[in-house]
Amino acid sequence: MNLSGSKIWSQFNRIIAFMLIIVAAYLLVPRFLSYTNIVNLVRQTFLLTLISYGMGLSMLVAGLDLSIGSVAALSSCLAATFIARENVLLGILVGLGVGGVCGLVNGMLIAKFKLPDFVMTFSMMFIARGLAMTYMQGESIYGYPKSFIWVGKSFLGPIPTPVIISALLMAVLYFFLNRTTFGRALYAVGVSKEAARFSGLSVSKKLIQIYSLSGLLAGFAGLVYIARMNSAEAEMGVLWPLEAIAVCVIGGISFSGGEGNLLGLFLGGIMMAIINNSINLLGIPARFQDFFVGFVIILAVAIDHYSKRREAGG
Amino acid sequence: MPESILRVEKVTKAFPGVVALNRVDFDLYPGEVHVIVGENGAGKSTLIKLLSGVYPKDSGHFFVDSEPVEIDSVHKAQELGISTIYQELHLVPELTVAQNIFLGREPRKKGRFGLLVDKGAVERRTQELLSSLALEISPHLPVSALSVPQQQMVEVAKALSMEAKILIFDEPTSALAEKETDALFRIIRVLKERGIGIIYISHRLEEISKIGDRVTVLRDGQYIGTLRLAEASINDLIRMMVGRDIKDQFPRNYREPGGIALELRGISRKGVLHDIDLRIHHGEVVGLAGLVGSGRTELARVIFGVDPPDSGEIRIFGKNETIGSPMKATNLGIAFITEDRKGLGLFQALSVKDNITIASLRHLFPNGLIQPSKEQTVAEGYVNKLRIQTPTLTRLVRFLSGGNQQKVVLAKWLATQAKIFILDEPTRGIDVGAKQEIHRLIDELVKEGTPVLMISSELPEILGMSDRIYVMHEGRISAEYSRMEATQEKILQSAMGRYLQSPPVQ
Amino acid sequence: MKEKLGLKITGPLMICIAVILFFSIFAENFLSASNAVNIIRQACVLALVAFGQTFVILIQGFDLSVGAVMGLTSCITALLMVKGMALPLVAVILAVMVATFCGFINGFITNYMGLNPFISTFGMWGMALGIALVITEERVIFGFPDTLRVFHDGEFLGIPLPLIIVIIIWGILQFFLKSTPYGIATYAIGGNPVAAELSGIPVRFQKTMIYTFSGLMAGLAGIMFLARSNAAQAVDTIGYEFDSIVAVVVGGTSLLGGKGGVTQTLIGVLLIASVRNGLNIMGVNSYLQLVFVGIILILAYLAESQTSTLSGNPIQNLWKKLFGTGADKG
Amino acid sequence: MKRSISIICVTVLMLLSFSGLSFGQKAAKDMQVVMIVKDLVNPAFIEMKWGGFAATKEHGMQYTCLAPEKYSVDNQIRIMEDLVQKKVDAIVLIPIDGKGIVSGIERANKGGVPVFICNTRAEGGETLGFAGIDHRIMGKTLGEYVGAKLKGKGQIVILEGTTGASTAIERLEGVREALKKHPDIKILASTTAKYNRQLGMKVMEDLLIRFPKIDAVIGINDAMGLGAKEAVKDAKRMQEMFIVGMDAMPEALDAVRSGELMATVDANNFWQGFVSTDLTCKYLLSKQMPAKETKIGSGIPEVITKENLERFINFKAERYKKYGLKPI
Repeated sequence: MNLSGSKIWSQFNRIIAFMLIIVAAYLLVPRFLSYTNIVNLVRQTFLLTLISYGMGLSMLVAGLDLSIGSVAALSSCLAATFIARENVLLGILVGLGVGGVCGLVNGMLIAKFKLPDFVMTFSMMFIARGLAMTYMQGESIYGYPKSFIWVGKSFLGPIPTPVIISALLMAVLYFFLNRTTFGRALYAVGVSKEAARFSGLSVSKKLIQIYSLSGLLAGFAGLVYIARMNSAEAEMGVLWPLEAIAVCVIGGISFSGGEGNLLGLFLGGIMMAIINNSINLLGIPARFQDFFVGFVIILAVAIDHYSKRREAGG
Repeated sequence: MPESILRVEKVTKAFPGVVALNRVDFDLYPGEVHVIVGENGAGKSTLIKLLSGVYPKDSGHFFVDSEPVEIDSVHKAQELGISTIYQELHLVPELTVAQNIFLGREPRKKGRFGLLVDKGAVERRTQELLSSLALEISPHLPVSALSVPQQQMVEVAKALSMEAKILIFDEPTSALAEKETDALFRIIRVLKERGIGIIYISHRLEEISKIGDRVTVLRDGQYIGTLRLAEASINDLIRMMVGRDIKDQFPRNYREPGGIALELRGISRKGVLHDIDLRIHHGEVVGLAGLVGSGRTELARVIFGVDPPDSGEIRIFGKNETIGSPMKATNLGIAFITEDRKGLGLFQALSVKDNITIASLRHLFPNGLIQPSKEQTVAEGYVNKLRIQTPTLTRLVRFLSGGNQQKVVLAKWLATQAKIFILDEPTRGIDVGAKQEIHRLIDELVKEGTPVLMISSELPEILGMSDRIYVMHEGRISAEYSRMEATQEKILQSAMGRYLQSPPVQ
Repeated sequence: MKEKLGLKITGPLMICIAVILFFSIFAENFLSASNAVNIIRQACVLALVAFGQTFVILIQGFDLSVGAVMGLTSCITALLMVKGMALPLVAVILAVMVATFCGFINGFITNYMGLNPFISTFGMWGMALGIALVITEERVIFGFPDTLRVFHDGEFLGIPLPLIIVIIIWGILQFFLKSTPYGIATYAIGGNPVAAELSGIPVRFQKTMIYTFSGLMAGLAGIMFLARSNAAQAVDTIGYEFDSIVAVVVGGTSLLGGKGGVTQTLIGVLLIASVRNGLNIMGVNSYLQLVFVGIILILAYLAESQTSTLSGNPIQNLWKKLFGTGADKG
Repeated sequence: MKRSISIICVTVLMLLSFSGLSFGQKAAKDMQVVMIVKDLVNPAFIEMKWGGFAATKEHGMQYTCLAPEKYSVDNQIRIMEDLVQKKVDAIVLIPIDGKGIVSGIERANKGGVPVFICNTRAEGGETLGFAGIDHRIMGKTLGEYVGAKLKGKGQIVILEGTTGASTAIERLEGVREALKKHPDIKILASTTAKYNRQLGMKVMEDLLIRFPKIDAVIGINDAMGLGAKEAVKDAKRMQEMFIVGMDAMPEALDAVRSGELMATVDANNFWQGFVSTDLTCKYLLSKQMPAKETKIGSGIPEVITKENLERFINFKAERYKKYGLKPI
């Protein structure tokens, strides 16, 4: 990552803010730093980042993918039918495939027909959810073979598998963003689609690839989640888009594209996890939660915004 | 002689890396057209921006009606009766002509707390304005439905509606055809009769003698002098404009050019290009002169695959190619340094390193994996080679000076090992020192046998750098000169459409 | 006159007509006066909130908070009335003032602190919802004099009152957009901010006012919602933020700003309401309904963009299509 | 003489009345009964849907089941309005919220469409009647079971339903009411997981950290119970506590069999749907108002544990077979 200028600054602020939050949580929240809770925090953090990768990528190209939750639901429900029949591999393939296809449709219409990403992914959100619910008819598909459950539930040493999976994915994406020509082109497209075009890059191809990838990741996240729940249902991931946007935004991935990185996204994930975790540990009634989260998001973004402004000024 | 409505005394304005205006004087009388000429970067547009309140001046004084004034904002300028008609028009496409003209200053209905637009009045006054300018434009039409010259007229009408006493035209005819230009001049005369003072910026030396009363020449931000156009000849002006010793500014060592690298045959594109034939040999710089809007940039875009040609063929290294996209062009080894450096040339929010390598990553790392060390060395190599002044490779490119930014763009294309270079206004708006270095780079390019097509509005640059020169006029090649026979006069005349047929050099 | 009402044969209008034809044939009793009234009654809430959203989108903005703000408004009103506020009108006014204030905060944060509207209004969404949940203790507020219901169920000369209200407000807004400097400025800000600035329009202030107005409309919608269900619940209006954006976009107001208007929105609202109503009458599984809505949204947008690229300045459109979406308005 | 006249009059009257009846009578097969459920995601309502289906099948009437695509009273009201337009013969309604729905019922009344309320009481409007096991009783039953199981002593946590939804409130009130009888049972925490499985798991994970010692977890629906179960399993604390849920959804039954769930409560959902619809159909055929309130089975929900599990499942399977439905 080219940690240059504003990036260093914003990360700096984010890390400081993050320290402050931890200290506050440590002082206020009982057993916050107990071993079990740390494991728990780590797990929840990585599960949050897991659902945010796709959103983050689409935001890097100045886009948005509101359909991740619904796509995850659709793909994992279809996948579950096979997995429950002991057909794990096929199931996983189906899950990823469906996710990828939904993403591909998003990308095609956005890149070729110039639909605003908001309109397209928002419609896809409806469509995928509707299909999932019609397919499931309220049933839930459960009882998977051990081999699959392992993905979501077991531990490697002290570390839960989903954490490892998400961490590996993050590593892969990090490599992909910073060490591959594709990742670099991604940032370029995000900064300026026209300049990218005039540098001989194929913008529409990049967009299609990104949205497909986002769909694929949604499908993947869906699989991990059903493995964790040991059950698939059509209602899954209703809140994902908003959670993901929150994580990305707190993580300093800007809507204008081309700015932000996985480190930020990770920090954003940690912060969201801590907030939710603290709310439950403190026993704050859930009715305060929405208020709290909304407030924190605005705060985080405002800080970030001003740090950037100052950096630009100085 | 009446007293001046506008006087500028010893005004100075500096930008990082370049002094745009240095103690410049200027004055304007009611009912006169005062032309300002000068090469790009001479400081014309800076002066305008100071007068219209876009930039604050560093030092010096402005007097309106011999009252000292500070022009610190666009609104202040408008209050003082100064309005500007920029090259890029500031109209709202979705609104109607009338709405645009009175935008923000709509006459209100009496009573009803003056809350409502008096549509009747708007329409009536718009109609009056338009007919006073003898324009047949319906006030109800949305601006998006108008042609560019019509939109310009709407801007003029808008300025008049603001009771402007001083009207500034910035390259108004750059986008206009011959007839439209006449229409504009007719209107300018109408304005003169009303005693409005007009500041008129133009490259088109010929047309200014048609319309102007006096002319002031700027060069490199210096005030050179003011003449009455009645007494001045085009050649005087050119001498004053160019006036510097060209040799050391343009370090070129000429060699015998090689075989044909790029050849265009009968390239046409509806409305902009007509039947263009053009050849570039290995190891030669081909200058492409012509007025703004004569189709030079359009031609470059066609070669780079941005806009496809309607007819004609492009031959590269003897092979017939159809270039559908910039991507294809880059793969063929064509490099295009655009005139719009900020918008199209650079990724403002990316670092110097990333900007340098972005176009060549595919060649540097065919397997798609970036080796940071290698990338680093490549970027460093070009930073040193081109003497790009930047604290670090990770500095955001937007913080660099114009000259260094342009060098970054060059580096980007050098890194792609491009085999053909198209440079569109390569030295626009950068200071003299940097200009020279870029010229040296161009020379080194051709030394290695790379063919270069250089578009420029600066005649000295064209003359100083090119082996051969094509001149364009209204989408056609109007003349071709060898280095020997080319002179500023000849080029200007062909650029203005006086076809001087000369035998193409072999 | 045509131009005055902003009535043009747009893509959405065609699709709307097509949909109505379709249901008239395949859904029994769809085409009946009483069902028309029914659809109107159902659409009125959405219409009101979508009007506000239209203005925000016209200036290249977003207001995700309206759903929560509606809930907050209806809850406050209901609570005040349950607590025996003598005049329901007072309760209504107070609540709407709160909503307007929320809108103002949105506008302030977005335009003076320069945050992306997506963030600022989403934050407001969370806060408004939170407050509503807290003051209602998560319960349904119920059992107050149903004086308000007249707004929804009432009739005047046989015309349903909500329709009259919506039409009046639509008339005012249409007039405002086309005939007042502020309306024209709204289009200017959306269409070419630089030109607006150069023409001496106080862009920031006007933008802030428009967000405030969106809050106001959300408030009125909240009241209408209360009049409709006669019971208030914090979470019941959640979802209107997206429904309203959909209605606006489907109607053909461009997400890139400067193009469209309340008339288009009215069409969008009508389209969505008819689709829902028709599918219910046909007894279509409500989850397939989601799919239909999604597809119709895409179609309507495509139809709009096709018709709009024919008229207007294609370069402009292209430019906007390339750069407009997802651009940071902060 | 007099008598014969009177006889004639009577016969004529009778004939008239009969003919009158037969004229006004619409054939059963043309009658449309529509059930509106809260959603078609929760199996409880799907069972009710099938119950309604079975009942209408017996009377040979047309049957549709609709659900709002969004869990909101207003969408239910909207559907009712549309059905009034469609002029259906009767609506069997399962209100998302007993208070919020009232205006919807009143609209149906105005439109002359009879409404029968199932499962969740409505607090206003004119209805044919109510059949169903109300959620307060379900909660109460579960609470009592837990109380007995803990022998009146222990620490528990409660996972509440969607904030503000009337079922959530009533079930919770039922549970708390029952637990009042056991002063030694301490409610450590009572927080919402929005009837949602994922949240159930997430919230439970945090609660497990907050409380070192928990004896029982009450999820006021199975989804949350199952979610919580996953969390407890991951924390390896299954021995320490037992978990109960509500609604007897198939997955929960399997969990009961495997002992991961201690118990779930069956509200006889299929039967609720069946009875309500059946009464509605009967009303349509013979315009006699059903009782204001009808008991479902014993009127008391059944707590399903390992002991009665198989019996319950078989009973359910037979019932489904009887009406030619695929057993869920």
